[in-house]
Amino acid sequence: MNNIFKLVWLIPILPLLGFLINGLGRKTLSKTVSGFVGSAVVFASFVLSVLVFIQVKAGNASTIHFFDFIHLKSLNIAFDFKIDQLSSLFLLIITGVGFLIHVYSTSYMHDEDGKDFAKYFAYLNLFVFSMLLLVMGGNYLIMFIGWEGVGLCSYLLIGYWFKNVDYTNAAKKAFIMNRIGDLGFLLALFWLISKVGTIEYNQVFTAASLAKLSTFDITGITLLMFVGATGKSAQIPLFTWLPDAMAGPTPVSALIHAATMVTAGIYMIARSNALFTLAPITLNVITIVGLATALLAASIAIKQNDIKKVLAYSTVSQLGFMFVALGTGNYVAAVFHVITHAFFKALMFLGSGSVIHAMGGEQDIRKMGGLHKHMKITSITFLIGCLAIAGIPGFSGFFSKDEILAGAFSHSPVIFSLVLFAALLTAFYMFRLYIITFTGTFRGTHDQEHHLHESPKAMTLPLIILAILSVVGGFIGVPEVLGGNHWLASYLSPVVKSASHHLEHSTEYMLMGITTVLVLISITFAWVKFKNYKVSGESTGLGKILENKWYVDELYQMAIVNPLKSISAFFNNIIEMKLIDGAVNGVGKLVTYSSRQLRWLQSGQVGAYVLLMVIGMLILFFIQLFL
Amino acid sequence: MLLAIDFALLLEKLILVVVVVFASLGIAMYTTFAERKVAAILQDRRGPNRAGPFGLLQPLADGMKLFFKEEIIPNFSSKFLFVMGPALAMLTACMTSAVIPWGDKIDFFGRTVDLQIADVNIGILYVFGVVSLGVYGIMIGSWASNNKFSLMGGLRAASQIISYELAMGISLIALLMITGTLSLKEMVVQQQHGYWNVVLQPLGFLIFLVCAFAECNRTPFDLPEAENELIGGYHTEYSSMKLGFYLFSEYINMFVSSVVMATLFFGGYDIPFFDESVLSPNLAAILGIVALMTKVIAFIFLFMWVRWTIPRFRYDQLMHLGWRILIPLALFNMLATGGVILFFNK
Amino acid sequence: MSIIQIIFLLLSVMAVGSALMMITSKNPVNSVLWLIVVFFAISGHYILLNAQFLAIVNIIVYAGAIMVLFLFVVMLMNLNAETEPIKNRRLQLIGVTSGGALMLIIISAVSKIDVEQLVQINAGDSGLIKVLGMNLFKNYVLPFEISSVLFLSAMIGAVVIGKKEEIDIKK
Amino acid sequence: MDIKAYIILSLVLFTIGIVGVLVRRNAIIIFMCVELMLNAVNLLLVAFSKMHAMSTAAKASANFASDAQIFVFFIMVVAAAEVSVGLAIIVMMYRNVHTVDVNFLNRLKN
Repeated sequence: MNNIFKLVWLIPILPLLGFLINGLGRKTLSKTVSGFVGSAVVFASFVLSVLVFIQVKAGNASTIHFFDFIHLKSLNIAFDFKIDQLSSLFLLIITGVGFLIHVYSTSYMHDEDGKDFAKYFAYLNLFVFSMLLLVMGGNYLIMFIGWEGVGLCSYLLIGYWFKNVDYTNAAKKAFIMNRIGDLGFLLALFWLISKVGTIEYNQVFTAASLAKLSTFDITGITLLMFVGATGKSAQIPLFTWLPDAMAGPTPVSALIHAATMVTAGIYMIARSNALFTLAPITLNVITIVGLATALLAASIAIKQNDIKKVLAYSTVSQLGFMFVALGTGNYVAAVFHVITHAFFKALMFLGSGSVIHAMGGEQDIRKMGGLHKHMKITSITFLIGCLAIAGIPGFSGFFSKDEILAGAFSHSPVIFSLVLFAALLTAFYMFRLYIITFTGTFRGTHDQEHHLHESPKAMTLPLIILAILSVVGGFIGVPEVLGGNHWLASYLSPVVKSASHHLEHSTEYMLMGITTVLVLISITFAWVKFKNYKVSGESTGLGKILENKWYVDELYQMAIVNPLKSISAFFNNIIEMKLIDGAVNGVGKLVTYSSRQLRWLQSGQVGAYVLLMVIGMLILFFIQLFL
Repeated sequence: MLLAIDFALLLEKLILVVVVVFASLGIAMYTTFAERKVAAILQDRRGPNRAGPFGLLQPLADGMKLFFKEEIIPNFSSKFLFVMGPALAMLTACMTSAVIPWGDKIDFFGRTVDLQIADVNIGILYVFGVVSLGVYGIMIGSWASNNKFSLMGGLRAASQIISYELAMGISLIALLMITGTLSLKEMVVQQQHGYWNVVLQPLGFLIFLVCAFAECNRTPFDLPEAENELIGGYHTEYSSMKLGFYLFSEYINMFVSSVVMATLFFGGYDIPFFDESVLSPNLAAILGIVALMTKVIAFIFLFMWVRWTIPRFRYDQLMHLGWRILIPLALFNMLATGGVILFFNK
Repeated sequence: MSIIQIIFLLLSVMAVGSALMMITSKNPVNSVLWLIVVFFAISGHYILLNAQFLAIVNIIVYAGAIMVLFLFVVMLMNLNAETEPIKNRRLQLIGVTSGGALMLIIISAVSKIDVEQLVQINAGDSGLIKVLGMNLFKNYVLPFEISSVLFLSAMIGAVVIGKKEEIDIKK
Repeated sequence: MDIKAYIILSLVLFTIGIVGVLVRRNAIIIFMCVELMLNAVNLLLVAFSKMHAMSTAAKASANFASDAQIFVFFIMVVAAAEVSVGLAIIVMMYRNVHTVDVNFLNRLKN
């Protein structure tokens, strides 16, 4: 056992400490102090995570036991941390990207009140704590605690500006949708406990306990788990909260709704790959859902004008890619994409934050344009992000996406072509976004133009770091065909089974070539189309449907919310008002009435009381003696 | 079974009762005379001297006068209670003497006769009980008179008697702690063979004496009948022999309390500095009676002496004396006595 | 009939009769006086039961102190038959009926007791002050002390309640 | 005397007390009825002190008989305390409302 594992508990505890310091001292701490504390604890965790990672890389995975959490006769759930290849990787992403975003936030949120500022960092630290708990947990219960914790923090941070009703509604929406997913996850856990009697990863994934599960059980459990994943990772049908979640501060969107929390579903399925591999039906469902989500979100993203909304739908779409990867059994590719996506999507969100910062809160890209002149660093880093997500060779997105596409192709050409189409859409809308925002002429007000400026160091530095990562991040998984040895796959191999697709090298070359060419065409098309962008009027036909996001929200409103509302109204008006209130008030009235009737007994006259007492004694004696 | 009663004993006791009652009455009668004489002497007058030699028949004349006065019963009063009042006063006054040992045994034609009506083992308590009942006569009479002044007098009497009974009782407890018995007879016997209790309990005796004055409604505590304030006190409405009963009962009370004080503190029928056992029992008994009477007369003289010497208290002073001086004193006396007894018993 | 029985009967008739007179007489003073008679009768019973000390204490405490207080209060308030509040007939009838029924039912309950086991064990010495004192100060010292505290607090309470309120001069 | 005679006598006295409480409205009379009831109990206690079952406990204890009389003392103490406070209350009541009718005091205020 290595010494660093003895300090593993510090990794989640430090952010918790930061949360406590900032949360309790929010009225007294200055902005500098709370920002420093918030960032420092995450940085410390990051350092520890790096040390842990080094140990794990050397092959020292382990499970650290702290105490018995729930101890029942037949069920023993320990409070364990499982430090292995998968979780250590996620630790790095969470603390690393988290630290960068903390640093970014100290500058981005600088206009807030000291109290709110500290509150923000407290929430952010709590989120990091929960997320760490989620990935480090040695069993599903600890994961679930973190799972719930990140949901809560997401709710708190989306509703950070809670004085705006729309924002709080968005927060509630996110929370409720997450709850629906959580319920599925929870049911899956109960099912697992009732069948296997344990939810420790180490015990569940053994052949012996897997043998206890019938096919039906496995399918059911994995499907329920997938329901949980759709909630957290914004897949059809529970994806609508994520675009709305953009109500929160932009760094929050970058951290929670791009880099970390939304990948919890991926992590969970990757962690449970042993189960999912045994459930082909579920895998098919995942593939279909992921594909549908990728296409739907990408199509919506094409017509969005809010810079953050585009990124949000892009995120949903990219998560769809990951689920396709999972569904095709290509778990490593999914994790790979999680990592690269964390880099470039965080980069782009932070870049959009920088833009919004410069524009004084404006988010509509129709009012931007030509920002490259004013914000060179932001523009260049954003471009790098776009190239990465589009999958231009050499950038990180190319490698991960290519692996997903290769996996899809080996599964079925139809899936491949659909995924490819989604990837083309991705390239198109990302460059649409970039071109409209950063090139051309400025379309905003003169006042805004006057104030355009590059963001401060604390914001650009994370952008630069993330840009570098977005470029080089892909080289951890260079496939064999390109002369690499796919370091990531071999690193994860003890935990996650590699995809067993063995395509011909020539086929792979061909796929890469086709993809790259098509992507370049797509980008060119976007350049031509939006080079001289003018704000146009109402779009029609398909454009209008896309602008209105396929009317999904309206559909939900009609199919679910309205019936629920009428049922609630029925319960409120009929059951609650008439039945329950009637019963409650009736009891009250009965008591009042009977008390009034009984009041004559309480005449206040001593004689009456004594008389009653005597009669009572009489009755008692009578009963005792003669009955 | 009725026949099982010792008739001789009954007869003997009956005779004793009659003798004691009539002796009490007679003594009371002549106490009135003595009072006037003493008053006269103290005020440098002659006093009554017309009826008989030295005016010795004066009490008889007074009695005749009271008998022949008209009986007045006021309207709106309860006739029965109006009559009951003086009767009760008289009754309670006479009842006390039942437990008093008048003398030692007398050999009477071969029969040993106790010169005590009843030697009950709770003798002193009996005295107390009867004394505490004495207040009823006054209260009933005063209330039945249907007269505000009478009622005031009666209430004053009642509260005065109740208040001073307390101090009296506590001072007696100290005495009882020494004697260890409640029987008056035994107390006398103890004093015959030891010291008089007044030597052992001087403070107790003083308190008892003051209380006895108050209990008998004697000056300086004669508030109930304060003539100048309440006309005649509780017996304002009374006339004739009923008035006579009240007056008589007062003198009987005086006599009885003198006897009790003599018995409790001054050895009863004990002749001081003299061993009675050398004499024949009969002679010793008769001498004992004489000794007791001498002490009683001395006490009665003291009563009168005080009456014509000390002025009357105000009512609040009376209460103050009773509750704030005598009771704490008596309590102190009791505690001190207890402490001393404990000390010597060790 | 033994002499004891005759005395018992006499005292009982006296007690019950006086008690009845007490609750029936219109004049409160008469009630007080009748109650005194009841206490005398009860004291007589005590003597009959060889509890001489209790008998005399009963006289001193009840007849000599408590009833004097009652009489005192009645006289102070100048209560008489005219000021006496009268209960209505119906309530009186109900009271008498229920009270009588209670008595009958308890007596019928008591009559089931097997009295053969009851033996007269008291030869007369248990009522002596010496025995009582020993028992009181040996076995019942704590209750004795507590009751003295109770008595003291009652005394203070009575004084406090009965105190005349300070009259406000402005009124 | 037969113990039953004493039981019945005390019961009769006790019942008279109860009936007195029930039929009278004068607070003082009611008070006296309570005293009567206490005395009825005292009488019964004294009667029992003289006669009771010869249990082994009774034989073992030397002062078994006087226990009952001790209780009578305590009852008297309580009665005296009760009277002192109770009469003070009645006097105050009379001073305030000029009546001793208990039915007059059927409310807490006024």
